[in-house]
Amino acid sequence: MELIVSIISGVCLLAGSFLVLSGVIGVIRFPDFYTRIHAAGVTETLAASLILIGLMLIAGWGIVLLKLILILLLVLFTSPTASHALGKAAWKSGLKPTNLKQRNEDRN
Amino acid sequence: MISHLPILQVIIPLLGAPACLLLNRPNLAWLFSILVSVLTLITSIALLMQVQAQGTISYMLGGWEAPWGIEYRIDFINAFVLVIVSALGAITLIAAKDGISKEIAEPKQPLFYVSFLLCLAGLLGITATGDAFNIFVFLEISSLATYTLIAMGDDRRALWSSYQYLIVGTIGATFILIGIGLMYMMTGTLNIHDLAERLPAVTASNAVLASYAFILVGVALKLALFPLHFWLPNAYTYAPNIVTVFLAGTATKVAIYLLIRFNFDVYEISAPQFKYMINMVFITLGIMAVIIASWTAIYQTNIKRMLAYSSVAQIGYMILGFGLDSVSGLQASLLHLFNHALMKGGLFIALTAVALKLGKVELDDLNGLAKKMPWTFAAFVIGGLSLIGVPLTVGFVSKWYLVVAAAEQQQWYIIGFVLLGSLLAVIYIWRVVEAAWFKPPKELQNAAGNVTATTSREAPVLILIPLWILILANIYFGIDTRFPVSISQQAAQLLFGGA
Amino acid sequence: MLFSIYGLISASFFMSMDAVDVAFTEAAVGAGVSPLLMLATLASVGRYQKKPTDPEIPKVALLLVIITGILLIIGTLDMPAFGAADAPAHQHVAPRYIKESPEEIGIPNMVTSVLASYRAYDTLGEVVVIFTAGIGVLSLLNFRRRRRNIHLIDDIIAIDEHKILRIVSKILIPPILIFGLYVQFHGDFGPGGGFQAGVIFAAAIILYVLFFGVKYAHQVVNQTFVRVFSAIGVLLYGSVGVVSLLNGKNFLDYHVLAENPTTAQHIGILVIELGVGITVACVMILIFFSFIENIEKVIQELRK
Amino acid sequence: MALIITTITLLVVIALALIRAFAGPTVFDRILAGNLIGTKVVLIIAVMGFLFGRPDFLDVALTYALINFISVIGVLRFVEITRRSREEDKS
Repeated sequence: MELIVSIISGVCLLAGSFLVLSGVIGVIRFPDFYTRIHAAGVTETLAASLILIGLMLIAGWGIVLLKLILILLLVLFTSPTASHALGKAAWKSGLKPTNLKQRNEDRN
Repeated sequence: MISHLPILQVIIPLLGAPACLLLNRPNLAWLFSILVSVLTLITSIALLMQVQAQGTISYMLGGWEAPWGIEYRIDFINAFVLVIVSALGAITLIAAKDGISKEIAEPKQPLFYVSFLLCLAGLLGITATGDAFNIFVFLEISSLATYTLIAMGDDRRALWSSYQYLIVGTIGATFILIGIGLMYMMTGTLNIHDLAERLPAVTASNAVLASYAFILVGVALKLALFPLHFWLPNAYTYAPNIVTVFLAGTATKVAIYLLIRFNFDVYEISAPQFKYMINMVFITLGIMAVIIASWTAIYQTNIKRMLAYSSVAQIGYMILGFGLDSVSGLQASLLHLFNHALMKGGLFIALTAVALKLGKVELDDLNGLAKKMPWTFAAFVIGGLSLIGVPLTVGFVSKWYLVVAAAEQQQWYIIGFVLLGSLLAVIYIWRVVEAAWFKPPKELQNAAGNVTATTSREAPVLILIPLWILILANIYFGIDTRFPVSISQQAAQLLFGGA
Repeated sequence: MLFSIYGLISASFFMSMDAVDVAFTEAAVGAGVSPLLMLATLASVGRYQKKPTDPEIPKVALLLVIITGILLIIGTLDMPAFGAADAPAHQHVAPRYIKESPEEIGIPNMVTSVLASYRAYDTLGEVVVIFTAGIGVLSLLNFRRRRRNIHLIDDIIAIDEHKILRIVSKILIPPILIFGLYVQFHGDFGPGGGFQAGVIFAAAIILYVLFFGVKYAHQVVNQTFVRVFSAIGVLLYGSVGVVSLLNGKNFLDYHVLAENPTTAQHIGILVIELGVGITVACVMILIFFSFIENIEKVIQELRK
Repeated sequence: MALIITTITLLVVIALALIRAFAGPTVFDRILAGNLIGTKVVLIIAVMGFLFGRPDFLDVALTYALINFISVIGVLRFVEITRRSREEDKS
């Protein structure tokens, strides 16, 4: 039983790591702010949840679990909000998404 | 309560400051801070008497033993500096009211008194403590309060000079902190007494030398030692007048005390060549400070700035005595510390009175002013004589001891430079005296309405009283030299004998 | 923003050096509040900035930095290796803290027992430093007394209708405050204490101001309130010392507070941490309000 | 094992995000990177707490999560507010 739990937690952690990594690659590689925020915002919530769930599985019952749940809740609350606020602020400030078609044509 | 004097000394102003903030009425705050500072003065005098009676006092804060808890360690040197600082604090505050109500906007006046008390507490804390890190903490308090005080000056440039001082002061404080950290790394203790015992074991290491260098440079920045003095004239010139009085009398004194403490108590550099080199550096810097700063002072038209340069020169004298590295040299330094506080305090208060009348202290505006403000300018003349070092004033006493100390080591050229410094002092003091007493009053060409301000005669009593207290002290201690001489001698012997 | 990242990263650095309390402080101060305050400064002075005129100064500064760096490296060359058990720093004072503090103070978090009891006086000094900084900012910036009710900045805040953010922060603020209390009173057992709690509290208030405007925030905590309480925090801390003085013990000797020495230490630490928390929170809020008022002043001048 | 891999990945991610923070180009990109690093630091602290067997690290992680949010939002608001007052300045 313990083995199974630790395997599941390991899988969760690794999946989380993968998502985090893919997210940051997106943040670096993507052409403009809105695509970047897409890469970061979308992966972030799931990745954080997966990692925290992985930790919860090995934590066992107790105050540690409670704290992890609190962190998870907090992340679930704040990170989409922050992404939203960022996107909105950027939009309102007049930042326009890059027109990819346009750019490709320019390049050619 | 008697056994708690060391801590009362510091916490009275320290806790008085927030209490003062609660009052929030300028006059109430003023009265309250006078009460606080007078209590502090009484404590410090009682403390000095106690030290004279029973030797070094050690006070364990929180009841924890010395190297684990923080220790207050009062010996002759501390007690002496504590009296100087708290006395000047009390005297300045008495004189503060008129100047402050003119120079600082009303809602900010309580804040001024709060900062003043904090600065006082910080300086006293640096002096009283026997713990290296505690020194840093109180250094921060006093520095922050000082920046605030300077920035309150009504000239726009006060902000700039305060900022300049802030940068320099922060660098200095950081250096001191690095030095303390390195020392802790090498010895595992922060208590100064403990450090002094444990440092000789590791004194050959680079880390200790580096920490020595850091602390030396850090303190020298705070001290306005000659090449690092550039912040001082600006800070003194644009600060509110009263703040200049206080700073000139105390801040550099406490820095000198720190230098003495670290140099003679904590670090015992064993290699004689190294020690000789350090002393030579001190002597050279001291001489350069005396000559160059006095020379610069002659060319100043703003009298506050002139006296500020003169302060840099006086610091040079103290460093000179210090670099002689003998009991009598150190005694001369300590004496000058005391005496300089008296005379510069007096001179700057006199300037406060002038500034209260004129709004500024340019040399040209002083013409003939002595006839209108005879008491103020009589005080200025006596203070100036003292600064020059004329017999029967305190200035003579400390210079005499300095000359004797130099003669002891047959460093005749030092005597020459001291005399030259005095001559330069004669010139810059004479310019003021001449303008005030002997030149005809200048016709006031500004709008007729303003003339009334200058026709009123003498400075307010609240300024004259502290002014003349200081000036009379100048003469009294110049004639009856027993008190400062005996104490400074004991202190100097303690530093050399105890180390 | 880079500053805030620096704070975050250095905090994880402290973390890996096992200095949880330092990391905690860095997390709260370095990453959270200091960039906020810095930005507030920028917002209020940004329009006056000029290019530095003297090209010589950076060179001199660079030279100084290099000299200092060389000196530091020389100094650290023969320093004991990091983590070496025989380093003098681990030989003299520190072992006693580690050995005796559980018995003498009776709380598990040793950092707290050093800060709040063995070296409580230093901590008092630090609190006063913060208080002094608050006074400094107040005396430099806070010019206005009149026209309290006009809050131009509120208009600006109200223009952006961040509905989602408003709701989320409305939900978040109470838990943040409760968490602040937890940190405040949990300092004996885990990392935390008055400094961090104060900053968390202040951060919550700042968050509130950013979305709901100064007017509403002033209804909860106004300038006078913050001013008074920043002083009261220091006085509370000091009063513990005065109580021990009045009972004939040395300043800040907690043993007078109860019969049982560890209980006494507990009470003492709780009270002084409370004092620290109050002062820190109030000074942070005070500085923030002062900056806001300054920004308002700038806006007012512009409108004229 | 998985814990160690996760830690390393997170460290790499922070390093990569730093590139974005320095590269910009807009202020929002930097804030985004800051936010990203913030959440990653929260995770890394939590994971390291387990790695070292010191669960009190979680308190710090919790503080981080809070403070990170507040500071990101705060920075954002200041950017907006200064921008708006500057626009007023021009008009």
